[in-house]
Amino acid sequence: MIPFILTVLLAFVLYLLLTAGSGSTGVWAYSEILIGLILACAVGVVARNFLCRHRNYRMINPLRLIRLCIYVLVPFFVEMAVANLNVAYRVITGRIRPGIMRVRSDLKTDLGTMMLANSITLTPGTLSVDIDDSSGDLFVHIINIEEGEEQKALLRAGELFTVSDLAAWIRRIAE
Amino acid sequence: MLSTTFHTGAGYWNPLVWLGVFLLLLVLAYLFWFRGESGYRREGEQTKPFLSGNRAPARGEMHLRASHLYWGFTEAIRGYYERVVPAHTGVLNDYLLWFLGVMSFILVIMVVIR
Amino acid sequence: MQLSRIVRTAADILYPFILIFGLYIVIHGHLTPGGGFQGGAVIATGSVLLLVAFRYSELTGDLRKGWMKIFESGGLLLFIGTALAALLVGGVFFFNWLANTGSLFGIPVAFGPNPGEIYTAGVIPVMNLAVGIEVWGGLSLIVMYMMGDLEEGGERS
Amino acid sequence: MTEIWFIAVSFLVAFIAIACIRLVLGPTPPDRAVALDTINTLIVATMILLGVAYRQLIFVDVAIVYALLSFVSTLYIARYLGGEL
Amino acid sequence: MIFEAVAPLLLAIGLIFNGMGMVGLLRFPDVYTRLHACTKTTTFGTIFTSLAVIVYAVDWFIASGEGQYIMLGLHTVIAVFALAVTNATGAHAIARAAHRSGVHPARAVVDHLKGAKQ
Amino acid sequence: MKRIVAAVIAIFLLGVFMLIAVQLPFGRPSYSDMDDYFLRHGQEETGANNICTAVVFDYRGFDTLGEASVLFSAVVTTGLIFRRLERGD
Amino acid sequence: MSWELLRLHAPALLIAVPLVASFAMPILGRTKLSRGIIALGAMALTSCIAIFLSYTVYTSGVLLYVFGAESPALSIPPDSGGIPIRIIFTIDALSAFMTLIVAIVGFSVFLYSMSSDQRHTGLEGYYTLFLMMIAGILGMVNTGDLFNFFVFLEISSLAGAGLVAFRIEKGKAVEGALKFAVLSTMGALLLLFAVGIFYWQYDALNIAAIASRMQFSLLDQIALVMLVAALAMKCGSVPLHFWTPDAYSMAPSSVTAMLVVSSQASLYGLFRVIFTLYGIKLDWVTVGWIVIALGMLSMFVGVTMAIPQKDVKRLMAYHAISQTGYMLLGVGVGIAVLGDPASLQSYGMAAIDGGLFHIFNHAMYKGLLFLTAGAIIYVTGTRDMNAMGGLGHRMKYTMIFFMIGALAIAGIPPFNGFASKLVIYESVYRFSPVLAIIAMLVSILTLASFVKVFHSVFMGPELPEYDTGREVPLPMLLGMGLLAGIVIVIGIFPAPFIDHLVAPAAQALVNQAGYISAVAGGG
Amino acid sequence: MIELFFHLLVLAGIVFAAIFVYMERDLLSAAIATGLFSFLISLEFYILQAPDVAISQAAIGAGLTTAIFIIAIRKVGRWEGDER
Amino acid sequence: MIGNLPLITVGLITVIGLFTIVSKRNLIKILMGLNIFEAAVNLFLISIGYREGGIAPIYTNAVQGLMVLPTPQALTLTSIVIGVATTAMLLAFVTIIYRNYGTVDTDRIRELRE
Repeated sequence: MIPFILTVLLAFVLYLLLTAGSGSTGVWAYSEILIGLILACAVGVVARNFLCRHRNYRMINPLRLIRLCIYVLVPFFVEMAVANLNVAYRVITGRIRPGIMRVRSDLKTDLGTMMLANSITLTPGTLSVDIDDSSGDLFVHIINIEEGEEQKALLRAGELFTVSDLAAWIRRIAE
Repeated sequence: MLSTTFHTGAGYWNPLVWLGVFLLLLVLAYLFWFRGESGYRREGEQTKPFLSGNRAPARGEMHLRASHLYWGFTEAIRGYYERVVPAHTGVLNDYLLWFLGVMSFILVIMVVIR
Repeated sequence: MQLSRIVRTAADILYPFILIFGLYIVIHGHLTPGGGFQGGAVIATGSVLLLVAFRYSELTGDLRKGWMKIFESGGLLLFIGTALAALLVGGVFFFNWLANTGSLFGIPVAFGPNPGEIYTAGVIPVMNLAVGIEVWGGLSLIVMYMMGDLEEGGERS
Repeated sequence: MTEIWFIAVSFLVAFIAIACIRLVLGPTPPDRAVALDTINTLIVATMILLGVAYRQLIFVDVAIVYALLSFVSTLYIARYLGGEL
Repeated sequence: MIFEAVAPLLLAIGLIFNGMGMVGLLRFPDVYTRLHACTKTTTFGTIFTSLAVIVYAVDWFIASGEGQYIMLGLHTVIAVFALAVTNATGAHAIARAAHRSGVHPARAVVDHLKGAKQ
Repeated sequence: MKRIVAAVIAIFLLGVFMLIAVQLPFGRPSYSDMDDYFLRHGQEETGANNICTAVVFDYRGFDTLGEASVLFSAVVTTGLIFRRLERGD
Repeated sequence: MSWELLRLHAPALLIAVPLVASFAMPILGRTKLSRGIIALGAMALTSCIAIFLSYTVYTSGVLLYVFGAESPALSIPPDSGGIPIRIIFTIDALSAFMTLIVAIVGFSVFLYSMSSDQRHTGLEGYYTLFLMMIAGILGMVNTGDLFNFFVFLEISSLAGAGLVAFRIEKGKAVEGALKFAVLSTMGALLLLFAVGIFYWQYDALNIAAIASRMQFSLLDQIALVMLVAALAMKCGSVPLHFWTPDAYSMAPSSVTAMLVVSSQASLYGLFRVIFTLYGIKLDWVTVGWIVIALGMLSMFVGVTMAIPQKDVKRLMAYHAISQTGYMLLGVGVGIAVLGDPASLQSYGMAAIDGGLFHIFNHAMYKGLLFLTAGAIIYVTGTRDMNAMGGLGHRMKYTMIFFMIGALAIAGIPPFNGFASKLVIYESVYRFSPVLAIIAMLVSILTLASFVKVFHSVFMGPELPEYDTGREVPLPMLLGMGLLAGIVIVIGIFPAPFIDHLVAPAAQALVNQAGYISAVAGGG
Repeated sequence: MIELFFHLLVLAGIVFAAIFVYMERDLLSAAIATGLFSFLISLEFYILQAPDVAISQAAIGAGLTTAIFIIAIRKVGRWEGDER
Repeated sequence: MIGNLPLITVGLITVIGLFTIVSKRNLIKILMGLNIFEAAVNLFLISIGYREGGIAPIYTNAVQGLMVLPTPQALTLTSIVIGVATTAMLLAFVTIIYRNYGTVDTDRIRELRE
């Protein structure tokens, strides 16, 4: 039951976002809200087992959602800007020293791992290549490994980022 | 109302007349058959084929199979068959090429030449 | 073997999104670009995404061929039934018997550019929904048949 | 004012052309898949900008469809390349 | 109008980053580095070009008050979010597939994954 | 031999299609009576703002039925030829 | 539903009934009983509606049905520039004639299929596709809209390809289906291209509307070539016939009988395009000779290729090609004299009559022959004629039906093949004696090859491998018997048939102005 | 004028992709190029003011056609001249 | 002439598609050619419906102005669906053929010939 309600809620919010601005007086027309509810119920029936595959309801907590929004807007965006400047620099100079390193993340949930991997992919000089299914370690392709770094057997996830520790943020959001 | 006479523009045709003639022929045939010898025996040595003492072929071997027929005909226009049969290659590309080729040919006739 | 955990989680999260977006396209077919076929194809692509992210045998509980067949046939029957219903109200096959009647989906629409109202256009939204369901079932079934055949080893049974 | 959008779109289409070159040159299929992925992203950007440039605001829906679905073909290619299909 | 001042700037930033990505796509030696170049830069560039659109939408909404501009802005945001998630995941999938299909990083100083698989 | 024939046909057809392309003025349809009717009356007759959908589902709804049938028959065919042969034959 | 309402909406129900049955089949057709009831019931209902519709059209003239309008006859709304904007079914005598063929053959084939195909799996899909194909053919012959014609052509092609591939245990069946489907798709796409050209020039999709504005410009000529090539390919005329024997021989026999009708619906499309769409504005001598050339080639190559065949269904498929040649020849002569009223009156109409009459006769006897071939294969399990023999001892009814069909196809009186061939010979002789003589020669060769089939399948001593064989079940015999009865009846009473069914159809085909005014006058 | 420029580029890309599909012997690359072809055709539909068709082509070309092509290629082998 | 660019593209890719269909031996490649041809026909239909300076035929939030022709778009939608149905069915056929013949080379898929 809980998965159903969650999926319906998510779908309904998405539907409202999609149809915002439809009403002539308010933001939403009444007809849109009614139809949106019906469609969201349909989606809930079909997709409930996918969205809540592990019956993990941490993300309902509004605090976490607010943190997610802040995370996306501030540290993540800053990291992305740095990443792009970094790539621009590499493109122009051609100075690269690539390699694939093992990164320990200590994240348990699938959602957290996914967010970390995607953050790694979109942030400076790193690209998640593979994941070790048993330990949850990520294998990260790093475009420019500092001298001496390659000797380490393991990197901490926080070391990959330049401005702030995104791994810690994600732990606070998803775990 | 259900007239069987059928005017074709150049003449006419009536299947009933034809059937009548056909029946007449049947009657004639029956008459010939009726006047035949009645002492013919269906079973016995009389009907067995005699092949100079060789073994008579079995039931199945006696049957004239399909590919034995019209050997002469196909042999007579062999040149034609040697051209036409290989054209049916069974290759999909050739079929498509024929299609486009014929289309181009008709295009040439219709649009370019005319 | 299948794709990594990351992709599977992403697929799980994207699936409801694709679904609701496809339904949005279907139901807004008479107002915005899209319609039954496009929305149905989008939803079907959601199923295709699941089929690529997971193994076919993992999905048999949630994505069944039998259900898809029923969706397909049911959508088409709804479609042709809507069209045939016009005969009962005195129109012709495919007559738009709901439009401009003021009832469900029958609000008259103002001429010219306007923001649009979802309860207009008569049988068109109904038909959109029917075709959407049909296309969802049909296109999902095609990929399911092919993936199912692939995972069974493709040998002759 | 609409000129800006068209100029931006022209640049983006030129970038698509560059990515097409990589798609043709790419020595291995993964390279081509990368180029395809890039082209998808660029086409989404192009579509958003063009919708505004034509002043047809509802055209953005097409871009969302694109953004969501172009990913699927990438995944199929990836799964095939990884020998997992 | 805010729009006329800001939009060219945002568009220019987006286009510059996109262009960098394209140069990287042509110049870099192997799949992984190319992925670095184009995934990040095109996502980032698209965010900026879309920001221009959002600024446009906000501007016109303030000017005219029509609901359609809200819709434009929100749809653009949704498109960009979808793009970010799918791009990152797709890049990961391609990188993983490339490594599994035997493309090893060129000029690599270290490859832990290769060792881990054996 | 076959390739030469194919190439000749392809070049000829290229000429024909180029002829078609040059003959038709792009962007300026010569007649548009039927479509102008749709654009003028489509909205009030069907109540749909999207004239394209109005054409697909109302004016030419029968085509859409046929199209859906084509998809249906393709799906049924796919199911048929991937079926299991259990009994006999 | 009152009688008047049925009369009004018969064209819609004609398509809707098989489609509804087909859509419901995957859900409801799980058991043998429900499957049989749905399939046979829907087909019987469709046949009844079709016969009723044909009767209406023959008695009261062209019937219009405008889909989606407020009333079925509202073809041209005011303010649309004189163009019909909706899809219109324009059912004139020729369409009614073709509808009749579909109804008769379809019903017999379904009856036959009730027992012949029960050994296979996947039967609900089989009947789904079968009903879909019948709906497609009915749509093709009744529609008055070019794009709608394309859609129904695709329906019948795809469903036909699916049915050809039905017996997947032989890889060959899928091969035949693939060739059929690829070629059909190509043809259909070229047809769509031609539709695009028409749309560009005249902004219309209705056949009558295009015909009334036709100028026969350069683009129209190119479009004509595309249409002729595509439809000639679909109807299986030499040298575009290559898919025909592959598809016909590999399909289940009941399907093959229907594929023949499908080909003839394409033939109908070809004639419709030439006569109604282009009509007198056409370059009639060139087009007529092209059609005649296709017909002659089909006749001769078809029959000569049939003679050395060993596969019984392949042989019959080549004969189908050869018989298609007769139709093309007859109507081609009509086209070649289209612009010359004197010749048209004196022998052109007779030639067209003959060609159309032959379509009907061919559908009947070729359907019958394919069904008997299916019965033979049902009993023997092989299709190789070298392995057959002596079946006449056990399958007496099948032998009689085969004999009727073979004599009819060879043009032996008093069966129906003779009547139509006679008309064709006489009218073609007045156009060009050489053609008529070749046609007669082909007829003789046809007889020869069927004598071969008859001898090698039914005659001879009983072969030991078929000792357990027996007569086929009753529904199959009923299906064949229906067709055989029609063959005999038409053979004996050709005159009323020609006068009341074929001549109006031929008139409707030639009468372009009537077709146009029927559509234009509807609103 | 500037519209003509990117229109020209898109059309050139379409032709280019079609030629690449013809030339390439690796079926997987050809399938990728078919995907590219679909995308560019879809963009062209968009430019020609047909958003309905563009959505349809995007959903079909981006998601389904490429997917079923790749499944089929997985079954029949990747190289054009490859034989078993 | 220069304005006819989409139509010229239609001509070019039509011929490329046809040539692929005719000259390639691999069935998958043939289907790709068929896909290209289909796309060409669709593009042709859309091109003939375009009006210079027109906007999409959707009244929702549109600016006032000339609209492009809606009917070709409807036709193209139908044609796209038919195209994907055909492609899917043919690919299924190809896989079955590969299972039975062990090849997708048209030169060797010719059990049915003559």
